[in-house]
Amino acid sequence: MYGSSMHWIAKKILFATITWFLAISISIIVIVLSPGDPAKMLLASFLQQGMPYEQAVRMVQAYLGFSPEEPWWSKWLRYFQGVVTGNLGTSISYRFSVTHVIANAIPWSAFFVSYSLSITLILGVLMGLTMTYYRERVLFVRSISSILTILNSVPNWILAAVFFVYLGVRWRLFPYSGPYSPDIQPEPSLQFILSVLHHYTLPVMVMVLASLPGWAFALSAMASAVIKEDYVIAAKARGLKSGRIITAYIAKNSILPIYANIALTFAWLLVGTVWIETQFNLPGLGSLLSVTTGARDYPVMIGVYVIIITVIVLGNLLTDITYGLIDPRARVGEA
Amino acid sequence: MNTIKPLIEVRNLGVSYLNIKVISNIDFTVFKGEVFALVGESGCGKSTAANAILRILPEIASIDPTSIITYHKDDLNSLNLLAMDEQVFSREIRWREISMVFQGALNSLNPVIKIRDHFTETARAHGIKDRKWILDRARELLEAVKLDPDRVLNLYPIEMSGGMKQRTLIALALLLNPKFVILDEPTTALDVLIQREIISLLKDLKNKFNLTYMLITHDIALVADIADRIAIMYAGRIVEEADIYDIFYKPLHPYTQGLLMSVPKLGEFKEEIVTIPGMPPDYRNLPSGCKFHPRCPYAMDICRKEEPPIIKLDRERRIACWIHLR
Amino acid sequence: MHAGFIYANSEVKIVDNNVIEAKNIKVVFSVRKGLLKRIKFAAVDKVSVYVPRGSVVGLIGESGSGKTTLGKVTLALIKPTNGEVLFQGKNIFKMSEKEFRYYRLNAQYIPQDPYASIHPFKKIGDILIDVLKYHRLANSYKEALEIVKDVMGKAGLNPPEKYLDKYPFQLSGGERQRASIARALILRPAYIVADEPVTMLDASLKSSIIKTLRDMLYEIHSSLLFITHEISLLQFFGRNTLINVMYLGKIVESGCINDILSEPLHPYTKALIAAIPIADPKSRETRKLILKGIAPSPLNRPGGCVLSDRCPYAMDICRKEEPILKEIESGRRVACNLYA
Amino acid sequence: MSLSTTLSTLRLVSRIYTKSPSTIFSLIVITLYTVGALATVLGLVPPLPPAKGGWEYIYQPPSARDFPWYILGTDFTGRPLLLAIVRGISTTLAVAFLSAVITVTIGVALGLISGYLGGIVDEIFSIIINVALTIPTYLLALILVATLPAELKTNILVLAGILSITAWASLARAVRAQTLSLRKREFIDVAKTLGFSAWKIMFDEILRFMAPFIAMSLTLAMCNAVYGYTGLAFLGLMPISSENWGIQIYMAIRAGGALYSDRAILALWSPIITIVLLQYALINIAKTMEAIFNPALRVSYIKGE
Repeated sequence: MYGSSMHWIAKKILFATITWFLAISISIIVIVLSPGDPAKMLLASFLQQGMPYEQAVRMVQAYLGFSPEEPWWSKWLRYFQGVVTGNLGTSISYRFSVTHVIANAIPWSAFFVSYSLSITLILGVLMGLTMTYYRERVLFVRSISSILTILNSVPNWILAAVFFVYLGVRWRLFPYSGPYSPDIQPEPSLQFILSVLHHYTLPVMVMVLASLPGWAFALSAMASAVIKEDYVIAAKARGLKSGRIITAYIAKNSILPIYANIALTFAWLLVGTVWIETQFNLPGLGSLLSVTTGARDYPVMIGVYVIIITVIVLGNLLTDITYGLIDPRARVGEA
Repeated sequence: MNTIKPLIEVRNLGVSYLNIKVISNIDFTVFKGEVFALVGESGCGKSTAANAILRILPEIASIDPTSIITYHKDDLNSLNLLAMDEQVFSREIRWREISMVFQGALNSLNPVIKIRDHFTETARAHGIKDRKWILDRARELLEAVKLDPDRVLNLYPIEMSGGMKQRTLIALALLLNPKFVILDEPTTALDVLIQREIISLLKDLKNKFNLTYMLITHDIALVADIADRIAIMYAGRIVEEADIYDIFYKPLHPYTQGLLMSVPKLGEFKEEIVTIPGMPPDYRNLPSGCKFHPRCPYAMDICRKEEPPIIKLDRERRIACWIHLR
Repeated sequence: MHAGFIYANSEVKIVDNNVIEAKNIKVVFSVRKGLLKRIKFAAVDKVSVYVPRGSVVGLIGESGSGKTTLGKVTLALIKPTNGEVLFQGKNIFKMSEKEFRYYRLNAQYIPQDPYASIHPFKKIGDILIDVLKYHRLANSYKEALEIVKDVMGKAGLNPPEKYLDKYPFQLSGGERQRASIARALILRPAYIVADEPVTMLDASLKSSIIKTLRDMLYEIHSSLLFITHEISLLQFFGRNTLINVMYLGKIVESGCINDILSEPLHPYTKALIAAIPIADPKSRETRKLILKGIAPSPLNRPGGCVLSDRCPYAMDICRKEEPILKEIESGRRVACNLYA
Repeated sequence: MSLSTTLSTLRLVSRIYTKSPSTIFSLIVITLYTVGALATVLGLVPPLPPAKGGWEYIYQPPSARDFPWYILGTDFTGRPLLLAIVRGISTTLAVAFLSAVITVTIGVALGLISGYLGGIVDEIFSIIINVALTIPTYLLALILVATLPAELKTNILVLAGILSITAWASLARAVRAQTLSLRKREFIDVAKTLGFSAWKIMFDEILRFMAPFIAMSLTLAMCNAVYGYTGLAFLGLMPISSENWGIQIYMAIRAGGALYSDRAILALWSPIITIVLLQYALINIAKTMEAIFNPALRVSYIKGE
C-alpha cells in the first residue's frame, strides 16, 4: 500500500508538471501572438523615445529575454528557457531582475492569501452546516442565505473600493494603506506582527466576504444531500449524539466531495489580490501585476503571471494528493 | 415459548406526513421471544411503523397524540416510548433495549469512517468508555456473524460486499445486548445464497442472545422461513393478523389471498398467472370504505361505503374484512 | 393459444432457427484497485448461449456471475474480447451498416432499474412517439399516436391517454417498468433482453408485469433472453423453458426448467435451488446451505473448476482442471467433473 | 409544440417567477436593463453631449435639466451621469451575453464529446481542460487587455473572446464528469438499442438531462463576464469612457474626491448599484433555471412544496 501510494504521488507530480508546462507555454504563445505582443509594444515605445532601431531591438531582448524579430515559437522557447533557469528578464521600471522583484512580493501575498483562505474555509463550513442543521428555522436560514446571495452579487473589487472609502478613509475605523504602520521597523517583533494583522483587517475582510458565499453555498448544498442519507438516519437510530453526527457524519461527508474546490477558492483569492492589494496599497504579486501593467513593465507582468500559474498548479497538486489520502472512496476503484 | 408475555404493545398508532395520514391507528403486540412480521407492499406504512417505535421518523412526520407504544422493559417497568424525553430515550432505549438491522444494500454505514469506529462511537454514545470492552464485544459479535473481526474492523464500508455489510449491520445491532431487534428488509437486494445464510444466521443469533424480532418485509417467502406471527398491512392499516400457518394455509382477507397467490411456488407451472388487479392506492386520494375494495374481487356495497373495523376472530387471529364480519 | 408461438424447447437446436447465437464469448474488464493499480479479469469466460426463434431463454445467476454482461454483449452494447454473436446467422460485430441497422431495430432491451432507464425529463408519450419518428415508422403524427396508444394499452398503461403526458417521476415503479416494456416492444423486435425486469418491484406486482411481458411477446412472436436471479419467475414461461445457470462468468448447467428444478445436477445449481425461499412455512427446515463460504469476487476466481473452493464434493481434479460444459442427456448440459 | 402546451409552459414559468419577491424583483431588473439596452441600440436614447472639463462642470448635483438625464448629476466628464449609465447597458450586456455564449458553447461541446466518446479523444480533451483550468481567466485577460492596442479594447467581440478565454474550463469539466456518469445509465443503453445515433444521444438524451445545469451556467457566465468587464476597467486598463461603469467608479474614487467629500457620492454609488443589481438579478434567475427545466421540480414548485 505504501509503495503504491508513492507511485501514485509520483504520477500526480508528473501530470502536474505537464499541466504546468502546457499552461505556461500556451499562455506565452497566446500573449506573443496577440495583437499586443509585448516585444512589439516595447519596441514601439523604445522607437518612440527616439532610440535607433538596432539598439531598441537589443534593449527589448535584454529586458524580455526574446527579440521582437523572432518567430513566435522561438520567442516561446527562449522565454521558457528563462523560466527554467530562473531568469525572467529585467524589470523596466525597477531596473532589478524580475526574479528579485517577484521574490520580494511573494511572502506578502502568501501571507495574505493563506490567512484569508483559512478564515473563508472555516467560516464557510460553519455557515453551510448551520444553514443545513437549522433548516427548520426557515426565517433564520432564509435571512442568512439572502445575505449571502447579496454578498455574492457584489464583485470583490467593489467591496474593496467601498470598504476603502468608508471604513478606511472616511470613517477611519481601520488602516487602509500599507502593510504595516510606517513608524514600525519591519523586524520579527510582536509589535510588527500586530501591526501587520491590524493593517490587513480590511483587505482580509474583503477577501473573506467575497469568497465566503460560494463556499458556504457549496457546503450547504452537499450537507443537505448528506443529511438525508441512510447512514445519518442509522446513526440517529444508534443513539449517537448530534455533535458526533454533525462532525463525523454530515461535515466529513459533505466536505470531502467539494474538497477539490479548495484549490479553486485558492486560485480565486490569488487573482483577487490584483484588485485588493492595489486598493489597499499592499505589497504582493497582485499589486505588482497591476502597477507594472499601468507602467507597461512587460517583463514583470509576464513574470508575475508565470509565478501565479505555478502557485496554482502547486495548490492543485497539494489538494489532489491530500484528497487521495484522506477519502477512502478515492482509494477504492469502481468495479 | 413457555409463558407468553408481551414485550412491546402498540396501541392506536397514527402517523401523518405533512397532514397526509400514512398509518391509520393500528394496534399490534409483539410477544417475548417470537418473530413478528409486518408484511406489505412498499408504501403500506410498515417501515414507518418500525421507525415510530425507534422514534427516528423524519421531521415532516407527526405521531397522533393518542398513540401509545408500551415497552415492557422487565416485569416491573413498563414505559410509554412516545412519552419519554428524547435524551433519555436516546441514551437508554435506542440500541440498548431496541435496535434495528437496516437494509444492507442501502447506504447505512458512514462511508468515510472505518467499521471499528461504528462500533466505538455507538458504545460511547451510551456512556461506555472502556475501549477494550467495546472492541472485545465487537470481535465476539463479528465472529458470531461469521466475519473475520481483525480484517473487517479496519475496513471502510466501500471495501465490503453487500453480504458483508449486512452481517456487519447485524453485529452492530447486537452491540449493546438489546432485547428487541427490528429487522428492516434484512435480505432485500441480496443474492439468493447470501439471503439463505443471513436467514439462518438470524435464527442462530435469536437463540444465542434470546432476542425478539420484528421483521419488516414485502417478501412473503422470507416470512414463511422465519416468522411466528404475521400482520398484513395495506394502505396504512393492518388488514389481517394471524399465526404463520393460518396466514399461509387459511388466508381470510382477499388481499392476503392475492398476495400469496401472486408468488410463484417452485416446481409449479401455471398457465394462468394470478395477480391482484389494479395499483396500490395513493395516500392523497384514498378510496372510500374499505381501502382495498377497488382491487377486491368480492367487493360488496358495504365495502364501498364503510370501512371494516378490525375484529378478533379467535385468540390469535384478527381481520378487517366485511366478508368475515357477517 | 396464441398462434405461431413456439414454446421454448430444448430439442430445437437447428442453427438456422436461432435468433441469437452467442458463441464462445469472453469479456475482459479491467478495474482500478487502490490508487493506481488496474487488474484485468474475465467477467464472462468462453460462454455460448443460443436463443431459439420465438422462445424464452433464462439466464440465472447471482451478482458477479456475468449474466448482465453476456446479455449486453448480445445487444452489441459491450464488445466482447473474444467470440462472436450471430443474429440470423450473421456476426453482429462484422455487419455492414445496413445489416446492423436491421439488427438494431430487432434487438431491444428492458433494463432492471425503472428509475434509471427512462429519461426523467421526457413525457412517456413523447419517448414512444420519438422512436417511431426517428425511424420513420409512421406516416403521420396521428398514425404514430395510434400505434403508441395501442402499445401502451397492451403494456398495461390503461387508459393510454392518461399516461401520454406523464413524466416518469409521476409514475410508480411498476408503471415505469410497463413504459419500459412498451418502449422495447414498439419496434416489434425479433429479440429482447430483459435484465431483472421485476427485481426492484414488489412481489405482488412481479407476476402481473411478467404476465404483460409474456402476452406481448406471444403476440409479436419475439424471442426473449430473461436474465434473473429468481428461477421461480421463469416458471411463468412454461415447463420447457430453457435455462442457463451462470456462476463467476461460466455457464455451469443448462437444460429445461422442469428438469433442472426437479433434479439439479451441478452442485451450484443444487445449492441455488435449495436456497430459494418458498412461501410455505412447512418447508422451512428442508432448506439448507450446501456450499461453503461466499462467492469470491470475479477478480479472484479459483483455478480449475470455478466452484472448487466451495464445493462439498470437490475432488483433486476439480482444483486442477476446468470441466467443460458437456451434454449428458438430451437437452441437458453440465460442467462438472462428477458427471464426466 | 401546440399552442396550448406553449401557453401552459408559459403559465408554469410565470408561476415560478411570481413565487418569491426576490425572483419578481430580479425579473423586473432584467427587463429594465433589456429595455435600456434595446432603447440605446434603436437610437431612442440621446447620444452623450461632448465632455466639458473644469471643476464647475463635473460632479454637479442633480438637476431637472433635460429630464430625466441630469437626475443623478454629472460625471467626471461633465456629462449627465444617468445617461452615461444607461448608455453603458447595451455594451455591457452585449459583452456579457457574447462571452457567456462562447463559454457555454465551448464548455458543453468539449465536455460532452470528451465524456461520451472516451478513449484517446477524452485523454486529449482532458489535458486541454485541465490546462485551461489552471489558467485563471481574469489573469490572462488582464495581460491580454493590458497589451492590446487601444482600438481593439472597445471591440465587443474581442472583449467577449478575451473574457471567456479559459472561462469554459470548469463548465467543460463538470459536463464531462456528468456525461461520464450518464453514459453508464440504463436509459443511454436503451437509446443505443433503439438505434439512435451518437449525435442524437449526446445532444438529445444527455444534453437534455443537463439542460437545467447548462441554462444556469449560461446565466452565471454572464455574471462573470460583467465582473471581468467592469473589473478590468476599474484597474484602469480600458480606454477612459463615460459609458463604462467600472471607469465611473474608478474616477469617482481616484479623481472625483469621493474619498474626502460627498460631492461625487452619486457618481460612486450609482454605477456600483447598477452593477450589483445586475449581478443579483442574474444570480437569482440562474437559481430558477433548475425549476424551469426540470419537470419534477417544476411541478413541485408550483404545488408549493
